[in-house]
Amino acid sequence: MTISREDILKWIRNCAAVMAENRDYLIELDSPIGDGDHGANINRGFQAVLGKLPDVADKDIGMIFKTVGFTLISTVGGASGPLYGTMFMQMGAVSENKIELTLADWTEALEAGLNGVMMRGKAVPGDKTMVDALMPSAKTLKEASADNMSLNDALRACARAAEKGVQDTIPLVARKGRASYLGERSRGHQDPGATSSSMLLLAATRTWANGS
Amino acid sequence: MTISREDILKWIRNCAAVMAENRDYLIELDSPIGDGDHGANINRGFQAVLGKLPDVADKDIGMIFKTVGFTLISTVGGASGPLYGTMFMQMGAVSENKIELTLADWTEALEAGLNGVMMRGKAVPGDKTMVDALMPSAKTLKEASADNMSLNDALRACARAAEKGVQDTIPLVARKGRASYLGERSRGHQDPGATSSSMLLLAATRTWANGS
Amino acid sequence: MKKLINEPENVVYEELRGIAAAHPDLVQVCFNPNYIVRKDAPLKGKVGIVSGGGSGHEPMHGGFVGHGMLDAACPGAVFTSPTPDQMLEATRRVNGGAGVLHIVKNYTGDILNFEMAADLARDQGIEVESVVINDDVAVEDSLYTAGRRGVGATVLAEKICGAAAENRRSLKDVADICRKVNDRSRSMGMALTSCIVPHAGKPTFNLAEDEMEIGIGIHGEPGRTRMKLAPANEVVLMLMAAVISDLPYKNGDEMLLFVNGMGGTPLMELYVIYNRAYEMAVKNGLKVSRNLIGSYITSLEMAGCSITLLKLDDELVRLWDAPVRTAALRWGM
Amino acid sequence: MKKLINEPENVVYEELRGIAAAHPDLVQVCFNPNYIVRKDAPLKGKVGIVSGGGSGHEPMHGGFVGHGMLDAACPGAVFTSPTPDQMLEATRRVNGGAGVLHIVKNYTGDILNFEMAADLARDQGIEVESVVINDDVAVEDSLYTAGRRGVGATVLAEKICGAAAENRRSLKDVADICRKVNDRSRSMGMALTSCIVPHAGKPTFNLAEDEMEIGIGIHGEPGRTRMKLAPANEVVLMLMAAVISDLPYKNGDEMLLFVNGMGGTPLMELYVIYNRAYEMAVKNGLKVSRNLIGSYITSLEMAGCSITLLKLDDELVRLWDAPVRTAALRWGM
Ligand SMILES: Nc1ncnc2c1ncn2[C@@H]1O[C@H](COP(=O)(O)OP(=O)(O)O)[C@@H](O)[C@H]1O
Ligand SMILES: Nc1ncnc2c1ncn2[C@@H]1O[C@H](COP(=O)(O)OP(=O)(O)O)[C@@H](O)[C@H]1O
Ligand SMILES: [Mg+2]
Ligand SMILES: [Mg+2]
Ligand SMILES: [Mg+2]
Ligand SMILES: [Mg+2]
Repeated sequence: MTISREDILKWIRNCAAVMAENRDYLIELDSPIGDGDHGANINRGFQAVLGKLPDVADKDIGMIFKTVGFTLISTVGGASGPLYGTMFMQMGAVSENKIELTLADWTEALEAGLNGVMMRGKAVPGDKTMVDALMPSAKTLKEASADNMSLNDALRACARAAEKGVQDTIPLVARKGRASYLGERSRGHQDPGATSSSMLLLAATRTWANGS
Repeated sequence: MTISREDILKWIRNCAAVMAENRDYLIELDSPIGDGDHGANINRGFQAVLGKLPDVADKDIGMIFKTVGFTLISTVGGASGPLYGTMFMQMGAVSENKIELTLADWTEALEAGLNGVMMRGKAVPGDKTMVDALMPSAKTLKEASADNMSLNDALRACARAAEKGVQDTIPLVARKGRASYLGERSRGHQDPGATSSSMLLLAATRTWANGS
Repeated sequence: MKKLINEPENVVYEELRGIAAAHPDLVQVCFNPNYIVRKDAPLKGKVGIVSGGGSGHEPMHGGFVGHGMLDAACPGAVFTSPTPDQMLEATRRVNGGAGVLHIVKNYTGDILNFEMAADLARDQGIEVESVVINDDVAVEDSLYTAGRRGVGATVLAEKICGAAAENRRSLKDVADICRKVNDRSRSMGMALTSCIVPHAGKPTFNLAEDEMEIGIGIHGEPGRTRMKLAPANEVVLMLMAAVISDLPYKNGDEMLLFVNGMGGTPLMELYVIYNRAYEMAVKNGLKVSRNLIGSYITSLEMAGCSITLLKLDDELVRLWDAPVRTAALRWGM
Repeated sequence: MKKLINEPENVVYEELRGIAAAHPDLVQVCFNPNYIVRKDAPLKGKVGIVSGGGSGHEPMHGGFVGHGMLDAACPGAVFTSPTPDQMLEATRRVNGGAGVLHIVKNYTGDILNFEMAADLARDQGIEVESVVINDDVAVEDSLYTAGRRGVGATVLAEKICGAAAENRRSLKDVADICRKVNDRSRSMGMALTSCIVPHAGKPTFNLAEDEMEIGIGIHGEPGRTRMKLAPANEVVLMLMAAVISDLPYKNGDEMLLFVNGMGGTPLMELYVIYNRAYEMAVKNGLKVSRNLIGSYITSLEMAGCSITLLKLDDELVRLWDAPVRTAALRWGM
């Protein structure tokens, strides 16, 4: 079972829908420990991505991811723009010339994306950032790949890992991003970037696990 | 029965007490149709007057009134400062060299004070200003004088007339002072300056009618 | 009451001490009676210009004392016009022998106190002219009432008259120019929120979350009408329509457009307002060749704005452009 | 939400149009990508200075574009750092051959986006130096976190570097001066109220009537601690004590004291704050020889203030005093 170019496009369109739906929720999460814009930022980015998709609908998946990344970089701003932008650019770099992805390809892409985020943002797990959702997801996928799990099961495990990562950010004291200014006061709040990351992964599961 | 210099000093001290007591009430009246400072203004003035009284305690009543007037002018500001200042200056002008006042003298003083206010402020009765309290009071005193009423009764009638004048400002549309900017919206509110005027006259009645 | 103050009764005093500490190169602050005076006053042969009014409108007037604008400013208590002894002392202090102009905003308190001060100064042999500013179209222009308030045009008149005085124009000339500025200016203001007079401790009026006041003055008074909150473009339409229809202008007239914040309005919003006001002026055939955007005549922390239009001519443009150096308005030096 | 705006998503666009209409003599406003650039850019042989950040901090940075200060400013969405394409275009546009300095406030978003832009600009052969401003003592200075925020010192650095660039100092020199300003500046801020991000529609945090936040940044974020409301003098004590104890200074040092309003604070209160801050500086043996008082780096309509101290030397004094002509800061020309 593989992920086709059509699946990828569908996923990205679903991401845009999920971000529009959760715009206000993400703003709310970003208010007590941030500046209340994460939902607006990421939604602005994905709406712009929607406008770019038709141009690349017949290109390879690498090109599609890079276009998403480039569009996010030039429309999101804030911390999450360059981070998600870099993530998709890196996912694109390892998906060059591919028009479908195996579970191993998707695992490699997500790992590359995570590494891009960490290289750019210099956050490590436990800093209370999107890394706390992305890292366990990538790890889970990798293990699933190694275990020859079905794509369906692997995606489900990955989404669960992301969701758990999000919950695990709650007790953390932030060391990176805007929440770090709050010191101890950042404890007890869920990280908005980790939340949006887990939404992206859940959207992938919903899109592909249903369709497969 | 006459009003002695001591009575005058006592009255003025009582005025200061009444203004301190009613500071917040007068601010409240000045808020919906003014700028919320009348109580602070007039209280600031009379507290300054208190400080000046010892210097003139042995001077004639004319001098005492002029000192009150001058002190109000230089400490109250706003519209009410020059108006009340002029009122006391004019009361002083007709009380020169007197060390006690008959009912006729007091009537003359109040009339002179009212004329000073009207000359300076150019308000006429019905404009919703302090004139609406002072004018009926002066008129009542004059009639009482003409009727040879007792000082006690005359003062009581005067205070009642002032109080009625205050109530009569409520339905008026202001044509002078800050309330005039509101046009029709000034209707239904009691004028703060008329209120403080009636407080001055009520204080006179309380001071002298009790003491006489 | 959320304010960065200590005791309400000390606000004006502490503010004046702050001004004295901040701008010793520009002004001297005198106490008892209180006034802020140009450091180099009196200037021999120059008309002195004195203004004043209640505090709470900062930077007006104290922030406008300096070269090319006011010679002295008299601050009263918050929203309370100053007393005649302040204006008298300031007038004596800035008289360089060419007389003194009093720029008076049309409020009963300001009028009466300045009137007394002018009488006293004249008694002391100082030539004094008074010009009353009354540019607020929100108020009916009537002989039988207190008439229109002085608002935004005051700032423009102070700048322009200051330049004329700096050019050593005569007292009569400077007063005539002041009247000209007033005649050719119209303003209207609005508020999104009330403000809290420190000694009162609570808002002067209460506005619901979805209401605004149109036609306010600068003392936190309620306006002519209360309305449902409207988008900025509709607010501009109301203010500009009132100003333009009252102002005697013709197609192609050159204008100064002044968008003023009431104290609690972010500059971002003032530019949004300016954007639409400028468009409307142009649409009405006006040529906006000068502007001023910022919080220059305020009502404490009130959120809101006012719009002033001044019809320019060559003389007014020259005087507007002339160098000015004050704490709040500065260019050309 | 009470704001003088139209649709929240159009605020920045309409504001930029307003700036374009208001200051055509000073700047040009470019759209898609958005940036504000000096009208006469590029200046041959002059180091170009570019800054930027989220909108909602006005007049920073757009109000500081002009002679003697910034060559270009890149405004992002409200409280959201701009995107690399904006900085790249601005950098290309102001490059007069002597290289371009990026003045970057230390926020993850600003850092990352400017970093990408600088990389792209270098790829295109433009020499770019970046200096990060991080003067906020409210935040712990740590290698393991995002570190201290850039706040008030940004305004001072932009003015001083602008003057140095105007003197045709080299890119290395201008960057060194920028680092010097940053090293010698410390700031701390506080809020009486939160603010409402237009697209969020409600306050970022809720403060009770008797509470304040100490140690805030400039994005409407809550601060380090929430406290009971205190009189101005106590607020100044907290801010000044934190700033002075962090700043390496000795008796007799010459200082610039910058009292900044957060957007909704009346000027009257800033002078009350200045009064006490000045007294405290003097009591601590500091010589306050320059100052800046006003709302220059703001958080929309937030009520509150910040205090910045910059330790001066002859070079910094000379550069501070040099002529500047921008919409928000102007003297000497
Ligand atoms: N250095 C970093 N590395 C990884 N993620 C980060 C970093 N800094 C911030 N983030 C993520 O970005 C999110 C905030 O994004 P957003 O609100 O859009 O940007 P900003 O903080 O500039 O307003 C945080 O919740 C966090 O997950
Ligand atoms: N022209 C006038 N003639 C008589 N009284 C006036 C006039 N204008 C105002 N007043 C009185 O002054 C009162 C307001 O005084 P105050 O609040 O102290 O001054 P201000 O209006 O300057 O704030 C009004 O309530 C009114 O009674
Ligand atoms: Mg954010
Ligand atoms: Mg009043
Ligand atoms: Mg008043
Ligand atoms: Mg942000």
